[in-house]
Amino acid sequence: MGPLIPLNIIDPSWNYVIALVIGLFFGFILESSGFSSSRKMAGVFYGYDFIVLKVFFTAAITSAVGLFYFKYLGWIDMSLIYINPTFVTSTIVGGVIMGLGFVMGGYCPGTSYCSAAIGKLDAMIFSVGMLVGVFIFGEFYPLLEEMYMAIPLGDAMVYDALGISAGWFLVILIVVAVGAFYVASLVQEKVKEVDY
Amino acid sequence: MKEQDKTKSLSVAALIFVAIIVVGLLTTGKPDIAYKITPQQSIEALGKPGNEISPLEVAKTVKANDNKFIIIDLRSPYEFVKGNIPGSINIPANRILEKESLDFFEKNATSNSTLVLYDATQSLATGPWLVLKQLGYDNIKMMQGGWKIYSGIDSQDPSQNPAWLVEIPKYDFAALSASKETNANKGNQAGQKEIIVPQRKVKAKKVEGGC
Amino acid sequence: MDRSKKYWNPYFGGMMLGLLLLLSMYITGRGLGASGAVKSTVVTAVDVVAPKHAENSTFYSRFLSDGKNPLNEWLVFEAIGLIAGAFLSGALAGRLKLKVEHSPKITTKTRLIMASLGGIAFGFGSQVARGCTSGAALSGMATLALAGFIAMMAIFGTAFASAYFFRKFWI
Amino acid sequence: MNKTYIILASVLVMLGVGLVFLEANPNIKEVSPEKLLSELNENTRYTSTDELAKRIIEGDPSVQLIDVRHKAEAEKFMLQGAINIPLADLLKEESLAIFDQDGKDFIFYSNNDILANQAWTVTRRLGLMHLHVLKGGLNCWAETILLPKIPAPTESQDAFDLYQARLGASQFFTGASLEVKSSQPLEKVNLTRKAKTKKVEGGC
Repeated sequence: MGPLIPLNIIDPSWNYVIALVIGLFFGFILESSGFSSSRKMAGVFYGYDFIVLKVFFTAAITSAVGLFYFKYLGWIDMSLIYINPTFVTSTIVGGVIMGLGFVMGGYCPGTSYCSAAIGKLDAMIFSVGMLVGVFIFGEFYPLLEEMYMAIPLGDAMVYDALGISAGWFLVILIVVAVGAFYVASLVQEKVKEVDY
Repeated sequence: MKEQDKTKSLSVAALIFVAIIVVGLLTTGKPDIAYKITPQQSIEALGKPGNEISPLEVAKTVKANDNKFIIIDLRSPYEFVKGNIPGSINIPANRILEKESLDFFEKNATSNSTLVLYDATQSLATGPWLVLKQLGYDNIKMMQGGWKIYSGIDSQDPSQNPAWLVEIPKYDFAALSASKETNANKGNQAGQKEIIVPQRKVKAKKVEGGC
Repeated sequence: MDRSKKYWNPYFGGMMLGLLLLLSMYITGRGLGASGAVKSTVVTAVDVVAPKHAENSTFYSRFLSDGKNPLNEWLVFEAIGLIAGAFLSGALAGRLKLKVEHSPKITTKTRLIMASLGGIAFGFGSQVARGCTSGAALSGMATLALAGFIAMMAIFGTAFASAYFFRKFWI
Repeated sequence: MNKTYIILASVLVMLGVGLVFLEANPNIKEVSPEKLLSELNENTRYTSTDELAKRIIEGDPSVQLIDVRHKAEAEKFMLQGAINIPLADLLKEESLAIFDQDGKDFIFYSNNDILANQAWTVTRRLGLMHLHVLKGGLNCWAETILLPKIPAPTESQDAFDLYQARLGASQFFTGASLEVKSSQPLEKVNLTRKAKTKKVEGGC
């Protein structure tokens, strides 16, 4: 029965050890997949390398499918899983800013740690930049609070919002992802290879 | 890309993933005992008359010895031997879903007979009765009052409400509680309640996650 | 192809990442995240440098209220593990090297400026959106949360839309 | 295209389609009949009237009383803080929303506890948690809390302690004065108290 720690099956004092181990694998997988190279990642926007799309979608689908099978099998209590609350405005605004940051910097927070760990100086600068960004947010939080709290939908689920069942939504997601992978492979053949 | 040609480890990982799910599906199969009616149907069935039978009627048929009912005693065997309704069968409440018991219910489900459940009190019988009802056994009734009332049925005062109608209020609760209104100490009126019904769950136990 | 190009098959990497995410949710009830550690670091730094200010700020005080050290947090340990794991993988594949990776069309200095601007934008955006690509988008999508899909579309939609203007930095 | 990818993609789609079919089977969330029965036979799902009185007096915020009697009866009298959900309306959406509160103990009550037990059985089957039944219902509430009986002088110290507690509760819920009944048990109260090993469960 899971999740193990919220249900006290594993003692919460193990929490940080587990965090460390999961982080270890997280870093290993990201780095091994090539998420430690900003130019490799930025390739998704210019069509010369679709690694971000492939890894990201495969991961989301694998865990979503696994999670819903676990739920069906009664192995996991979904009500104890943390679900990021939906605040429409702030998520869109934040997403747009992050999108710009992604194109400019070529990293996202997790991958910047990865790249910094193997010695990429730009990734280290990026990480420092993130600290500054968070600090700016902290300082201007009172001004942003209204936008930050706008349109709260709570733990909204995407399939509820679309009015279909989770199963059908997953099927659609899988088909879209497979289609995207296929299109990506076609595009990649056409685009001039970039050496990095 | 060259790395895309390396599919062996991917296939192995996918195979393991699928295998876990398949094994899970095979091991957590459907339960042996399944509900035959939905919760909504159970609620509707509870609203209909004919779920209960008065101990007087049971006593009558027992006296007449006409075997109209198959009477089942849900108490423990120890209590059962100390005294029971003549002709009753002992199936302790915690054993009604064992195979022999279910076979017994199954056998009698198709017959025209009526099964009557009783326990020490009706409260104790109502849960097991409702479980069986939800398993689709429709010819089962619970006896009002239970053994405690049945065993003293002869001393029933006909001018009073029958003692087995336990769900009838015995007191005027409002009047009993109302005397406080003359006092300064307030706080127990029906109208005073405050009800806040949240629409979404507030998950208290959940971990704080995300970024 | 030299040794440094020996990356995993991206689908295999994605699958492993998905399984890790699943494992993380199965054990701890939460997904993966990265920007939370940044937030904790900033909150700690502000608290050390200007404790009065941190106490008065509605933002920092939220994370300081219970007297716990904000660094002592799940996501911080995860980030430490992440760095160690990436180092390990880089070491095994022979990719450990101090360098600045950039397009031949731009100078190292330009690249570093862009990286710092990107970092600032990402740090700010991740706080606004309550999570970054891993915490909000990836973990959110895995649980099929609406927030995850909105975040994913906003991040990648903007990135694709604006990619044209930044092309000289990459290709 | 590599053949492996085609196979893997179709496996993935099949897994998704499998979920569609599995989701159509709603029984999985329900508590199995065996589990339901074994929980039915556990006494812990009952709350005694004394315990309830204590929790109400202490202002315990986790108590959520649910009156499952008919509307007409509930309009005349409900326990403090109770919500009326007649048994027939128990599975309506707005009723089920009430159970969506974490950290609450949901206590069903009726005049006796038969209706309450039925409400418990149906909602527990649905997989709802923290459900309880007020043992003896309102009739027991009246006998033990509103009109507590003086124990016989031969009864144990615990019985008198319980009576004292009930008198206090009675005063809280009815506003009745204490003085009339207290002369006899008072002497007992002054005795040195033993550590309670067994709790007296009085009344119904």
